[in-house]
Amino acid sequence: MIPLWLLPLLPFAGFLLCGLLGRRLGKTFVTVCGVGSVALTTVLAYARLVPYAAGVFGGNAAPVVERYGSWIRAGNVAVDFAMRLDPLSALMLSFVTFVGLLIHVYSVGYMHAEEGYWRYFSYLNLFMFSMLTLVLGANFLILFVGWEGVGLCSYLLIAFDYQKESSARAGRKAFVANRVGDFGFLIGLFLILGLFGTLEFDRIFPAAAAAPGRFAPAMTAIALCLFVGACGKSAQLPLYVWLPDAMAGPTPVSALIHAATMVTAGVYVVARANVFFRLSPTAMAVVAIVGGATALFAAIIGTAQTDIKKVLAYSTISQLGYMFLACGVGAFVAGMFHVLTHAFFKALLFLGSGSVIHGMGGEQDMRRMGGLRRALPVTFWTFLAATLAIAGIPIWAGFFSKDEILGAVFARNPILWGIGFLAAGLTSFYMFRVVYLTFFGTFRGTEEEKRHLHESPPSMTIPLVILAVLSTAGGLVGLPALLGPRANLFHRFLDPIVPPITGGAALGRGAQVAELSRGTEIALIAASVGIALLGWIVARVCYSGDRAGTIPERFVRAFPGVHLLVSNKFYVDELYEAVIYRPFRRLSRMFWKVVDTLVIDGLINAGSFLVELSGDLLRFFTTGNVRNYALTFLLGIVALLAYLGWAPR
Amino acid sequence: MNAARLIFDLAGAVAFVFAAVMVVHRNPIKSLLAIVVSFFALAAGFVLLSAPFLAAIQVIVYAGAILVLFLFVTMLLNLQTEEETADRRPFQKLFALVGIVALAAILLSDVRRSGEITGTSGQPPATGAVEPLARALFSQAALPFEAVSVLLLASLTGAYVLMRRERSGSAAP
Amino acid sequence: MISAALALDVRAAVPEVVLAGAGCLLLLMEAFLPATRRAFAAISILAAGGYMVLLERIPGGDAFAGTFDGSIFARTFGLFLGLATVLTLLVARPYLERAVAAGLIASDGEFYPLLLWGAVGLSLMARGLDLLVIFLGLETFSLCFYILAAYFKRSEASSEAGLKYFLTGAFASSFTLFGIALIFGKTGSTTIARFAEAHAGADPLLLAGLVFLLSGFAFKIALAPFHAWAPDVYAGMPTPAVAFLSVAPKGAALVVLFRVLAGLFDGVLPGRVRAGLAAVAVLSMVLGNLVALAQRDIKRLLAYSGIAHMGYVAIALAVFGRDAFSAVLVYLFAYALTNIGAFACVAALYRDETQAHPVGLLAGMGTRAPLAAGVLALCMISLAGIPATAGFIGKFFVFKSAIEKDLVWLAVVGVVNSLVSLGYYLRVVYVLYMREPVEPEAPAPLAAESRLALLLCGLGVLAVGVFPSRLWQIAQAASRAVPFLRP
Amino acid sequence: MIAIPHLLSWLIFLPAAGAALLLLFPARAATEAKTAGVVVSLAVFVLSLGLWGYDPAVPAFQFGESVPWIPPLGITYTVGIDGISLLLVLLTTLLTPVALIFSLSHVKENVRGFTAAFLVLETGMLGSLAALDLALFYVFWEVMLVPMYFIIGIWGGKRKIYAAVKFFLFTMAGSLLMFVAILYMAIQYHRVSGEWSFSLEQLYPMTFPIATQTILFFAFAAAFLVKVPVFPLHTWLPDAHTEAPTAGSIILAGVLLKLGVYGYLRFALPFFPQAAIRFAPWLAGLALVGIVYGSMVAYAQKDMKRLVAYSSVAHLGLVMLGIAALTSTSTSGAVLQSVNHGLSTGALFLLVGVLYERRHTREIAAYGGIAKVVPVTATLFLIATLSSIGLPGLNGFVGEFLILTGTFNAPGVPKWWAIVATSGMILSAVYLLTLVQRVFWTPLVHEENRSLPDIRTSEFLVCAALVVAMVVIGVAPNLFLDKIHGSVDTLLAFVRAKSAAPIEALR
Amino acid sequence: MSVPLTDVLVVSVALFALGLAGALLRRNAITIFLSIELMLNAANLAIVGFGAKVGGYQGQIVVFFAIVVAAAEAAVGLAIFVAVFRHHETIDVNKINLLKW
Repeated sequence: MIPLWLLPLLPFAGFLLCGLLGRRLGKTFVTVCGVGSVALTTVLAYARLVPYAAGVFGGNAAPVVERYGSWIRAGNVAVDFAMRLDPLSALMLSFVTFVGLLIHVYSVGYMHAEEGYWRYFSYLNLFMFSMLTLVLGANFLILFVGWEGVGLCSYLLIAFDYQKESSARAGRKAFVANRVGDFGFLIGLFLILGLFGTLEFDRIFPAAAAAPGRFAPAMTAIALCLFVGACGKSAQLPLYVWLPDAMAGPTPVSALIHAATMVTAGVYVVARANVFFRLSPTAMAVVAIVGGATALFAAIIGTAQTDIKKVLAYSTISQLGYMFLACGVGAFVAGMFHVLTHAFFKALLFLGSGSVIHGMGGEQDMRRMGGLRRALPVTFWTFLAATLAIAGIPIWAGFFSKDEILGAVFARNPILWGIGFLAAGLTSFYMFRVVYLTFFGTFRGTEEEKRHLHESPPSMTIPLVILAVLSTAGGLVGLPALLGPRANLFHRFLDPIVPPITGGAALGRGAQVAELSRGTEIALIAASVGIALLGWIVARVCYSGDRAGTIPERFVRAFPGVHLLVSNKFYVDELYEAVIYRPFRRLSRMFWKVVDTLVIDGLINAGSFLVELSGDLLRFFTTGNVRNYALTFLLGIVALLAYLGWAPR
Repeated sequence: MNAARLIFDLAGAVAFVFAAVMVVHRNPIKSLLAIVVSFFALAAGFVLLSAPFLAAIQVIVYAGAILVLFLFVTMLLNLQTEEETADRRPFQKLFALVGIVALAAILLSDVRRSGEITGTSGQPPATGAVEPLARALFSQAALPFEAVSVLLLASLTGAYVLMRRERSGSAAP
Repeated sequence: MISAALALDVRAAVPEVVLAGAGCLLLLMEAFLPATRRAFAAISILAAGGYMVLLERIPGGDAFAGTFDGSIFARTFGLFLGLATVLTLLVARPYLERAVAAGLIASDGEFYPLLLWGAVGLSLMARGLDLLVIFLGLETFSLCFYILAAYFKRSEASSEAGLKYFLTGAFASSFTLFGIALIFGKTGSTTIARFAEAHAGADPLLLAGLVFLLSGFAFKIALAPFHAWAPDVYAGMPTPAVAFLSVAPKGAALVVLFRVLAGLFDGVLPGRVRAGLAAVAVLSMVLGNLVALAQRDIKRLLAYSGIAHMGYVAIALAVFGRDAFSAVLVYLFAYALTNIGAFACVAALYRDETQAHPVGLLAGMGTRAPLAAGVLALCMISLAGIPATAGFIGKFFVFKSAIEKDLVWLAVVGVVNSLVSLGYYLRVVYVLYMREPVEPEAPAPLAAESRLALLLCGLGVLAVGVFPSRLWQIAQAASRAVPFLRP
Repeated sequence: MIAIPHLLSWLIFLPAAGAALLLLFPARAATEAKTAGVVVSLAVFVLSLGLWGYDPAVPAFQFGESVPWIPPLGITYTVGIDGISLLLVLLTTLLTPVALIFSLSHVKENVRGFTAAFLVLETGMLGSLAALDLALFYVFWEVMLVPMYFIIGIWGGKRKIYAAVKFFLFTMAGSLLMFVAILYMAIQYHRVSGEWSFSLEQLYPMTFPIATQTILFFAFAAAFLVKVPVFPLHTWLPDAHTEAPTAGSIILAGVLLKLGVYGYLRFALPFFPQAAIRFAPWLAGLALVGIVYGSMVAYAQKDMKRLVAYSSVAHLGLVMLGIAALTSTSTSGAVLQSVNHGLSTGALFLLVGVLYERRHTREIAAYGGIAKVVPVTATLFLIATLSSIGLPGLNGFVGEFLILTGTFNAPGVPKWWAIVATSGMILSAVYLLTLVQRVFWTPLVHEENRSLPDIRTSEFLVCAALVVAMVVIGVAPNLFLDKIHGSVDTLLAFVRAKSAAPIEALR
Repeated sequence: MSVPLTDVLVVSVALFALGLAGALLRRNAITIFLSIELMLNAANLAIVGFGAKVGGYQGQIVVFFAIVVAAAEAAVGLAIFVAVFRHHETIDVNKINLLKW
């Protein structure tokens, strides 16, 4: 039996080796340590997972908690080093390790020219360590260690090219935005600690579940605090602003951290704490609304981006919105299912775009691409698969997860369903837009770029293929319910830990859950497939064939304002700059110059000045003339005499 | 109203008047002569207060030795009358007068308010006789005598040190 | 019978006789064997030592019909006086040698006798139990120091100092004498022990006399508003003489004040008197510290700092009682070590005596004259009352006595003032160590005596600062021997 | 571990002895003086490890010694340590050699004096941490000022004299009132018991009427809060830190500030519980202002050292908040956090010093993009920063978490205290990461920076020592917390008992 | 037949006040010193007066020594004046203020 602590520690060892020795011992060493450690982890992880999963399907889903002694012990706080394996963490573990491994391999090819190679892999390993800690932690504080750790790594990796002003800024922006989330997260932890006296999952959740009446009142606060944290990490409104900038980092990083794994940590936490969320309809409502809003909002922005990675970034935000929407309506499992499929196809999309950028020699602007499908066949086909998946075309993975979510949402609230439905259409539109702009039509780049065009090395293409397979077939683990109750392996796996909602808490609406009739389900499926196809067609019309681009231009000429607004991302960054950053800078400066220097020091210096001054004036009583001295003497005596003579006895 | 008091008051008046002359007169020599007179008058007062020995000392030492010394130095430095450039020190003058008047007033009022002397050391009232004074002087005042010897020696040395012209390494006067 | 009593009395006065005699001897040697001048300092130190030793041998109890103190207190004060004298002499020898070389004086021969006689005067003041003796002691000391003030005849400043000191001094002593007159008149005696019998405590004339007497001694202590002479005189007077003047007479005068007040009021101060003294204390502290901040000449600075310090001591005077007096004694010892040490450094660090002593000239001395600068810094820290130095111990006991008598506010005023005083003490320190030198060349190497004096002061300051118990016990024993003082 | 007799006295007086010894060296013998200083301080550090034998199971002062010092006033030389002082003592003995070793290559003129001053300073610090007699404590407390005054004033920067005097006057202003208060208490004790004593064990049980207590409390608080420093008494700190030589800043930030915290815990709190509790909200208020205000002002700075200095204001605000909350958790956290701050800020000052010694400017604008040139320095700086902004796994997080959660869940304490304080976590990230970005990242514009030499071995070693300490505390905080919280609980229990009411009731 | 104490004291106070006036208002050092001598005499007079009331000779003894002191002071004082005069060619105290502030 492999101990759980080994899984994070292997990458950590890799981190230390690469970080301390990598610079001297060279690339091969780094590759071996960096990729090797993760590979080993993956193997060990699956060696541990497979039997456990078998157990779960065999009906024994009891979580395994391993304790390695106390970490913090003071006053009424006691936290253990402890790791936990249960279906939820098992699920995360499975794809984090696997996708992580693929991306490590991919990076070997992608980063081969980078002189910071060693630094890159040490950071990447550190990230694996943090992510695994996050996933496996058996209490909120260990989870928080990983939580902050992944934040740190994304900070370091976004700013990997720290000599670029933009990268450095983006890194800081990411960290601070995450800190804002963590602020809420920590408050949540304090509340939990105050309420339950512990942070151990296997103590607090059963307690809460056992006595809902007792704990429900406090739950809204706790759940919302945790959700603030989730918003920061998973780039939801209003804290999403860091994710687009995060694209400054190397593309594999975007794939791993900002698409597949880290950003889904928020969803993971919500699912992990589903017990709490169930107890607070308000919180659920907030989650659902924020999720839905983000999904639509980001999708709209995505339609107008020209930087291929930016499009993917906003699509990520939008997909994450989907996941929260699912959680918000109580369909935690559906949310996690989307996490899984999204991990595959979004990673694939990013890696594909990476391959494209690699081929283009660093160019990211789609307006300078086109017709690449001949030059980069593998990339093209895999990218297409991913696109079909995210667009929700049947059989491909995305279809199943997205469809399940929309179904659940419709069951709760048609309005939210409408939002999700619209977003789905937009998604397929902007994704196919990318496909057409990039791979079809004629090449719009420079000549020498054209000459430079080439398919990526196998170390990069193999991961693409693997992921393509997964994004195509991966959905099969969660066949819709209408194919029979036991068809959905995913539910059978997760339900023990995330039981389906009984008694409609979500959106506080009707006590009973509206079970969808077969008819409605089929209708919904048809609808979502339809909107996806519609999006595809619109994209085809606009961006392919001989009249490519004319319709969009006409649209822009028709509604210049709208286009300006959308292509500038609704000016949110500018808004923050005006409302938060600038006032903050001004105020800080004011505090320093006015309060500190002027007021406080001013008062003190004024005081000392007065003392000095009085001394300077008093000294002139010593005139140097003896007669004055004699006079003061006399007056002194007179004063004393007068006082003694007339003072009360 | 006895004769002694009358004479004493007269003497006091004389002393006061001539002292006043000393204070106001610009010519130092004349001031000196004025104060000599006023000291003589005080000597008379001493006699009436049954201290004839002190009266003698007052005349011989004070009016005699000390003031002559003053006269001597004044001549030596041939100080003329204070130059007419009257010193512009209104505040000094003002506060001085105020202070002096206040002091005098307070003292006089104290004199009035003060009670009779108590606890006299049951000694016999002093007569004019010098002999018991001498005895007292040499018995009770042995220590003051020792002290005064040092005092005089010091003043002697001091006068010599300060007055001698430099470049005369040693040699007593 | 008389002669027998007299013989006994004379034995009580032997220490002073020795000092005075040594003075005369030196005077004669100066006159007839000028070649022996180099030995004068040594002889004087011997005399001072003899004075201290012989004090241990005097018959206990009063002498001269209760007008002369022979108690343990006399011995304690003798220690203080002897210490001050010896330190001064150590500083004086090389200093005067330089002065002679610089042609400021023809000979330093008379300096030593005058200093010794001055010490005799102070000894009489402190030991005297009769106003007449005290007055004569006071005058003896004053005369000697009028002369020493003007000692550098070639220096305009010095003779001006002499003039000012003399005129103000004579002025003050006429008040003293008038005060004696009134007290004598109201109590029928000049002997302190007999004051109580008169029960004239609240008589206006008596209080007036007390004020006159007090002003006379406050003048010697340089308490505001009777302080005005001090800065000028300190500035013009030869530094070693200042060192002595800034310490010894203040001690003697304080002793007299305690004795007289205790005798007049039988150990319990009337509220008004206490208030008056407190007022004087506060005035001295505030004025001294504020004006010291504005001083640029270190001798004047030390003069004002002295005024402020006597303000702290005056707190104890206002508090009154045995503990207060013990506190004063401790303070005096500490102050003697510190202040004489400071002036010793001044004497060692400044070259030209005819000029002023601006603090600025000390710049860079920290590296050029490490010992002198170090001791000066230490003395400043001690004057500022930082712990582990003598100065702190003095303040400690004074403030303690104040708080014990529920005069917390006086203690608070005291500490606030010592905060202000930090301003100028620290300035001296940083000029010493943190400024680039301005003087072209380093000061002359220290003579052995100066070095010894500096070490004595420095180590003394630290020793008292770290182990004050013995001193405190001595002070307590001494204060128990002072009649009419209440616990 | 073998027990060394009189261990504490050895620790306290060994440095002083070393300093005295140094003065016998010829003034020119610079290297000898340096080595001697380093050797002595290291010896002290090694000795101090003997204190690790402190047994938390016994909630009392240990390694105690007591001999009469000034018998007529019952003043004794009484020393001893408990969980609260233990770590601070170790911190002191660790940071002094760190500072001295760093200075090895950087202090040029009058090395002898410099080293001596540092050793005397160490004696002062250890003495005040170990003293269990008010008079003794006060003596050590003031003795610390003098060497620090010289260190800033002689070896400092451009405005050194202003800074030195400001430092001295500020701290003195505080402690003089405490001096009067100490006297008053001893005299009260004398009145009631008829005997003199300044020792804590005698004076602790004394209770004063609330009016008196308030005044005395303020007198003590003045001394300690200036030292901490709490807003608005903090303005001496930036000047002192900025002008002081690097080593001085390390000690100043690392230890001296903590003495304020320590003094508050050891004296102000147990002597005057009611007053302390009554004014706890005010203290907390000032602490919160300190956190937010300090962070913002830090963000506005253009001078690296000033920035770090203001960050100290913010961090110690958090510590004081933990104390004001008066819960076992938060107070233990506060004690641990003051050690953490000593390590992280010490390291930050050290590294700023490394840059300063090479470039001779503290202007942030003069750097930029030098991570390429000095990668090791950059890495160490980043680690120190992360520790300072409380990244889990490093020391800062443990302290902050305990303080915050302790405060948040303290009975009778408004929740918003902790909430506002937690925002400091965001702010610290803002200004410190901005510093990292502006100094080490972004394009390298200044030519003169291209040739900056990287950190020296000696510098690297001492800095690495600090980093190791950070990691150890971050990963295994219990090693230290177990020593701390016993004493903290005893203290709080005493406070509760003496104030004769549950703390929350008095709020 | 004797002199009432009050008269003595009044005269003495009057003389003392006059002396003060001289000391404070005149500039010539010698005159100032003379005024101070006058103050001393006033004190002497008071003592003698009191002595006559108290009885015994203590008063006269004090005055005796006071006169001696006055003589000594005169010697020293005048010597100092001469020394000062050698520097300043005057003993006008208004003109002698090199040391001040």
